Amino acid sequence: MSFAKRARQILSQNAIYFILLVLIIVIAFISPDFLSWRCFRDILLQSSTRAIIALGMSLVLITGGVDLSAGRAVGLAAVVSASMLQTADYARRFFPELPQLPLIVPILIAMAITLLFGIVNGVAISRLNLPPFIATLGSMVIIYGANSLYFNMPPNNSQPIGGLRSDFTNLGTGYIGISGEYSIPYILIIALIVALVVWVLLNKTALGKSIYAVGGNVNAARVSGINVSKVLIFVYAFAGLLYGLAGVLEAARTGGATNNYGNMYELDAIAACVVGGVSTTGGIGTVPGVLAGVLIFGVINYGLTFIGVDPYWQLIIKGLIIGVAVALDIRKYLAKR
Amino acid sequence: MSFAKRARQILSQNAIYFILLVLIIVIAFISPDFLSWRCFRDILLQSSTRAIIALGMSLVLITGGVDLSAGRAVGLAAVVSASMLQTADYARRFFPELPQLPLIVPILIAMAITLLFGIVNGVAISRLNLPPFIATLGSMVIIYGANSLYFNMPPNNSQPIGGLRSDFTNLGTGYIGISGEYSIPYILIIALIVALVVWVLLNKTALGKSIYAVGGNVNAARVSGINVSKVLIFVYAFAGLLYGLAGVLEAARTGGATNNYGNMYELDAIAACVVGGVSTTGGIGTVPGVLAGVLIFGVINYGLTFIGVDPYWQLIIKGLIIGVAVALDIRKYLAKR
Amino acid sequence: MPKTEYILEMNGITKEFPGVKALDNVTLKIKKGTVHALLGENGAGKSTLMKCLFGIYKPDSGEIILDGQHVHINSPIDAIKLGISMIHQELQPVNQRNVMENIWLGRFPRINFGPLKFVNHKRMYEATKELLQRLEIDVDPKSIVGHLSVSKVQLIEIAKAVSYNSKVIVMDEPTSSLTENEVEHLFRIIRDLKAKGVSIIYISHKLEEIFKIADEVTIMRDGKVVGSWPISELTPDMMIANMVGRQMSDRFPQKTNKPSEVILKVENLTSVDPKSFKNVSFELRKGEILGIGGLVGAQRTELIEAIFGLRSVKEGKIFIKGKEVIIRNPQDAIKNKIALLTEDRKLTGIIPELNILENTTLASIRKYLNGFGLLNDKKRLLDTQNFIGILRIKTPSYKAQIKNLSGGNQQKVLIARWLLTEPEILLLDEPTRGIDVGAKFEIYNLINQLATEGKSIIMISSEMPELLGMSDRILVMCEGRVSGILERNEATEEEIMKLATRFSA
Amino acid sequence: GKKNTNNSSSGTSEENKPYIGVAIYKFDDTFMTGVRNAIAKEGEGKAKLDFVDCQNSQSTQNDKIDLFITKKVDALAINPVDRTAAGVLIDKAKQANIPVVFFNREPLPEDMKKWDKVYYVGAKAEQSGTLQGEIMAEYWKSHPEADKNHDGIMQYVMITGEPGHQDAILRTEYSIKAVEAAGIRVKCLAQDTAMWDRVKGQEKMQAFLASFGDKIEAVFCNNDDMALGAIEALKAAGYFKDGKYMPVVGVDATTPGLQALEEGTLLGTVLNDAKAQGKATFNLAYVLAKGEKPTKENVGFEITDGKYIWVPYQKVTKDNLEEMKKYVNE
Ligand SMILES: Nc1ncnc2c1ncn2[C@@H]1O[C@H](COP(=O)(O)OP(=O)(O)OP(=O)(O)O)[C@@H](O)[C@H]1O
Ligand SMILES: Nc1ncnc2c1ncn2[C@@H]1O[C@H](COP(=O)(O)OP(=O)(O)OP(=O)(O)O)[C@@H](O)[C@H]1O
Ligand SMILES: OC[C@H]1O[C@@H](O)[C@H](O)[C@@H](O)[C@H]1O
Ligand SMILES: [Mg+2]
Ligand SMILES: [Mg+2]
Repeated sequence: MSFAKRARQILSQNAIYFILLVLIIVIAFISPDFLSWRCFRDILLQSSTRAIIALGMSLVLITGGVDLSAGRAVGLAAVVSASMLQTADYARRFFPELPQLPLIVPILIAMAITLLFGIVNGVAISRLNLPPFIATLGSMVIIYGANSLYFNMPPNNSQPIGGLRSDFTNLGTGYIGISGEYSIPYILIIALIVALVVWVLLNKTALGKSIYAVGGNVNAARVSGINVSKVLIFVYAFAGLLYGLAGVLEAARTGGATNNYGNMYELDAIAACVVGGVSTTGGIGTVPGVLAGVLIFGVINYGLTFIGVDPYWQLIIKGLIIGVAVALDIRKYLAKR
Repeated sequence: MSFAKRARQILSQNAIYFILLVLIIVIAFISPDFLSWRCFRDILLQSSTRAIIALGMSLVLITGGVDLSAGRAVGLAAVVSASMLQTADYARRFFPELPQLPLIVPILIAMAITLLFGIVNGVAISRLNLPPFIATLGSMVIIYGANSLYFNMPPNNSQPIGGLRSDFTNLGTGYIGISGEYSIPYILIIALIVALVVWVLLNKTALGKSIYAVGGNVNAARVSGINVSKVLIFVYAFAGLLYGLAGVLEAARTGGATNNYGNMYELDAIAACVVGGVSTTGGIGTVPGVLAGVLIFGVINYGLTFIGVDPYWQLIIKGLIIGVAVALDIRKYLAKR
Repeated sequence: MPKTEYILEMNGITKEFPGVKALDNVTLKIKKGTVHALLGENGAGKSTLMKCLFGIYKPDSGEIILDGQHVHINSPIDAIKLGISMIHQELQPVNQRNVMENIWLGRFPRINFGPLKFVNHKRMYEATKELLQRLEIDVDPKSIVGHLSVSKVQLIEIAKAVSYNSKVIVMDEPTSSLTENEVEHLFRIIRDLKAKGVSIIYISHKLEEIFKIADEVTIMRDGKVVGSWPISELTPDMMIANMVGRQMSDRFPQKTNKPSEVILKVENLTSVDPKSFKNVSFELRKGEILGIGGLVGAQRTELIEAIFGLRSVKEGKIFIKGKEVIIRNPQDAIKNKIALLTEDRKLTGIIPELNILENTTLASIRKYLNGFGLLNDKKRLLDTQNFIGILRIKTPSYKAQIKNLSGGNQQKVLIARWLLTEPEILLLDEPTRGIDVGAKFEIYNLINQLATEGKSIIMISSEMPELLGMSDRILVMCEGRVSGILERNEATEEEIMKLATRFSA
Repeated sequence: GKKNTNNSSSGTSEENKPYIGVAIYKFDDTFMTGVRNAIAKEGEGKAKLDFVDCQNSQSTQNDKIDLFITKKVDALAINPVDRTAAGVLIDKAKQANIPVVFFNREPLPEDMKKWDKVYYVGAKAEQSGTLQGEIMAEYWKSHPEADKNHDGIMQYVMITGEPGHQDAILRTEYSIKAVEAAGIRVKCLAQDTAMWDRVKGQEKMQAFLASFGDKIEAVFCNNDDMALGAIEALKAAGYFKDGKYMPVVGVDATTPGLQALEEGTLLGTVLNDAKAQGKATFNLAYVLAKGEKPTKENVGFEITDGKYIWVPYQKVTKDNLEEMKKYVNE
């Protein structure tokens, strides 16, 4: 193959990464200050919880499903964890009498709850044969309702939950390593670990391959002896767990929580996945692609504000970039005819 | 076939209509006042614009696509039409110098604009091969941005548009026929006409059959001589037109408009369609089903408030009803093993 | 329990679908180490019976005895565990994934770290390589299945079924996408398996194959078993008579068509894809049946899809009735009264969720529009019913979703679809794939009759007898080029094979 | 950081102007749009202002604040999404030594105490509830026919804003308290949220009307948008003509709200003074950005406890309508 041809092929196979690069270059061209570790760290930090959610969503999408309950699950985990991690002297505690719990306990409780909702999604889809759209639409509404009821319990009565313990908020805002500019946020490290785990799952384990197979051709998976229900339940449950983790980190990062947390995150997550090359019809998707998708949104959101674009024009530019990025990326799938 | 068997079959083939009936009966049982023309008219009225949007969405879903821009298109049409239909003496007119236009002109302008965006969606999907999710996500964001820029133009500066002409608001709130209780809202009549048009389109025209074919198996449709691009562009454009109509009616009905109108309506519309038996993977869906889906949501939303259920519990009950309704309905498609 | 001579017994299996009794008290007994052919018309219930065996369907009643033991098979997992594997009539690949993942799906070689089960990629690759080598299948274990040709996919399904080391292998029309060479190849594999004591249930509509490979035969009709025989006791005519329930003297109808003037002329047609067809020229006469032979990969499909406007050409001209025509898409083709029955009915043929009426009238929908641009459903229904009758499509009603028909009957619906467009030139790509002998004869009759009426037909076929029995001339392709055109009287199997490999290394 | 080094694209005169980052909880909120416009107007020519839309998400707001800090703004003006989350924002600002003015949603007192360069501009939500209640109570007393069933009890329905929103909770509570304080007995027939939204307000009111009909004697709404929705529903049910009337009160005094008041459909509303809030917010941030100490003189508003600027609510009824219209629409 000639060099030019090879270069073109590499370019088209990796369009999404080049788009990311081009975006960064364009923004840096307009505002050179953009090229600083500081800015990149901001973007990575902002993309961390989103990446965790998107990774969960990507598993669901690869099975050919969709999970509309993601955002509300994030909100539930944020409220539940925050409600049990307030300082002892805070004036309006959610549980006035609650003793100081080890940090991990409320976090695990929050994640266990979203895991449970994930299992319910998986069972509804695999056993009751509900379309994923409907099953998760139902649970989206139910989770929000449940979260609101919890949030509305006296004495809290729907007050935003504040006064979070510093060991908790530190998880969301703390850094590791060299102090000052050149430090790495914990939350970024957590996101990277999650990405690694999902990557190993998808590429190195039997379960991961089954996930692709279920999404690629469910009948093939079934007649090959794969327990499709088990795979689906696992995926929705695992995704639920990740949403829970993301919710906990959102509360820690912002130092508060309300029942409105996580609203619409599912749409962002799906969009990041699809931009990152995950197919909504199942069977296709990679972890690096998802991360690139998340980062593209991160760079757009941050970069456009950074160079001072009017928020409404930001929307229009963002819409166009999404379209163009995917139009370029999609070309690798178009069969030559 | 035995009578019992036949009855069971009819029941399972028409589950969604029975669910609607059961819902009404349950609510009426709790609160007998519910069984009045008054209440039904309210529900029909509230469901009218939603039905128009859902009908547009159903066409898109039948082709195997999805249209996330629906809600924002509704908002755009509401703002555009309202901005040109204020009374001459209103203190803060959007266009202070605008002469009194014939009612139909601004309405057509608003619908033409959403039609145009629909065409853009269709072209992006059929010619640039963008996945519908991405193409319409992009246009959703762009439409909202454009609407906000318009809405923010001086002298309006993002103030809600009020002071609408009474001939316009009358379109949204007026009634036909016997005055008082036993009258039929215009808006309901418009929705019924739209339903009829869509029904004829889907069942009695070659284009309608092509829409099902494209959604059912796009390759087979292409080989059978169907111009797939043309069909897709038509569908997204027609859907855009319907969103525009719905937006105009929303403004007329509520007597005002802001750029936030229509927010998230796409989700409601998709949900109503899917509950009404439209498949998100394409090729399946009927007009009566869509109307039943819209009405189920209408009855839930209205009925639960009517009998005074706590708003948060409303959410939980709504989620459960969606799940149960579809779980029952879906059984007709389940291949017997 | 005493061991019997049968490895597998299915007794009194009954299975009903809404409106159809697909299996009615069916009994099937398979001996160890034999090839047992299961024959019957389209819709006779063969696949359904096998799906009951494999746990895909749950029979309404009946019992299964495997190796002398009563077994309950509730899912494919159970079947696989019990030592049954199956090549499905509808191919079941995961197109997005590679060959080795497809083969070892559900039982990947693994390395376990406690509860963590990692896939052993190296072992999987080697095992695949070894398997494919042993079966002499030339495919890279790492190639993506969706990029392979139908026949390669078919071979991989065969390899997969073999790799389970099962006691019983069900093969539901394994050769429907294979050429003669590959069929021979499959038979070598089957003989090998037999020698190892494996039993094979073999379903096919190609009777030649049955006589070559089967030891015993069970024939089904309308969901019931007609009988079982050792192959030695059967003649082709008996077989056919038992399948279709009436006597059939000939396999091919008497030719009655008279080719006349040239209607289609293809000149120097070359694909944009350098690997595809090039410099193809030929003529087709009015009332002629032109067969196209060649090996899989000879680009026959690409060629006729290009004529139909589905693929782009770099150069070349197409003339119809002496006038040059430009065909950019199927609409243009249909306007020029060309019809194309595609090779892959699932991918490019049926609209699975739609009913027979809609599927039948899809390509000709415009002719049912009345003065208001609305559809005349009465006329549509009439035409559809008419074809259900003519082609003997087995269905409870025109309202049945096409996906619930047996494969052969789906094919008939697609033929009806194209006949309703009233074409002058019919391009038929493997038109009798998966069609039973009775129906085949009907389709041959139909093709013959159409040609007699003055329609012109191009028929791609990988079945030699069909090419020889039906064609007026046979065009043979090799590696994208025309390697020769044979007149009916000079055509033989040997001659065709020679041309089909003419440019091969 | 006094000098803004980031704004390389703009002219030299811009460069010396203080740079203020303004984060709004959500752009498409009617009332906050008024505040935003007022800030922009006030700041014109004086400072470089960057507005960001936090889309009703606290985490987006945190992201935007990080960005502002990276861009080294001279002062932050923040309309928090979640008021309890102000603590983390204050920590961030303190670390970067950038003064902060919060507005419209009040951070918790303990968070306000974290640093001396933290300020708040806002109104006391209780007050808006109280004023709303007083308008209703006055009407009730001067119109005996308002007690439709003559039982001496005000049967009312309440349409609330977003659950958990401070304004929603306090308005709901204090409006009724004010009615009771006027010696009127009340009975709540129904209460439901319409999320500050006009369309939802209309639909909730429709359902209330269907289930209670003429039993309803008064309608309280947490803001004008919802009140306007409720009025549309009432109109459709035959109110506001042929002598059929229903007292409806709202909060905000938006332009369409005042229009309704003029038409006689809205009984009264409470001016939530977007202009003054915007002006105070900008002035405070501007003074802080220049590194000066805010005083009543250089800000133009009374500063309470060294940290708070309270912008009062005002009753709006037919009596002062003209005056208010001029103020709001100028
Ligand atoms: N899932 C189903 N739902 C309804 N009817 C079905 C279903 N599957 C099969 N049938 C019907 O059962 C009958 C037997 O079908 P089957 O597929 O077993 O035939 P076959 O003998 O394999 O035919 P072919 O040779 O065409 O493959 C047919 O009439 C078919 O329409
Ligand atoms: N590189 C490829 N990628 C995807 N599909 C391919 C490729 N090459 C061939 N195919 C498909 O495989 C099928 C058979 O290939 P081809 O056209 O080369 O053989 P053929 O001689 O037409 O075979 P047949 O006798 O089965 O019609 C065709 O449907 C073709 O579209
Ligand atoms: O936070 C948003 C809300 O703020 C209130 O002060 C206002 O009255 C409401 O209309 C709404 O804008
Ligand atoms: Mg079969
Ligand atoms: Mg009273």
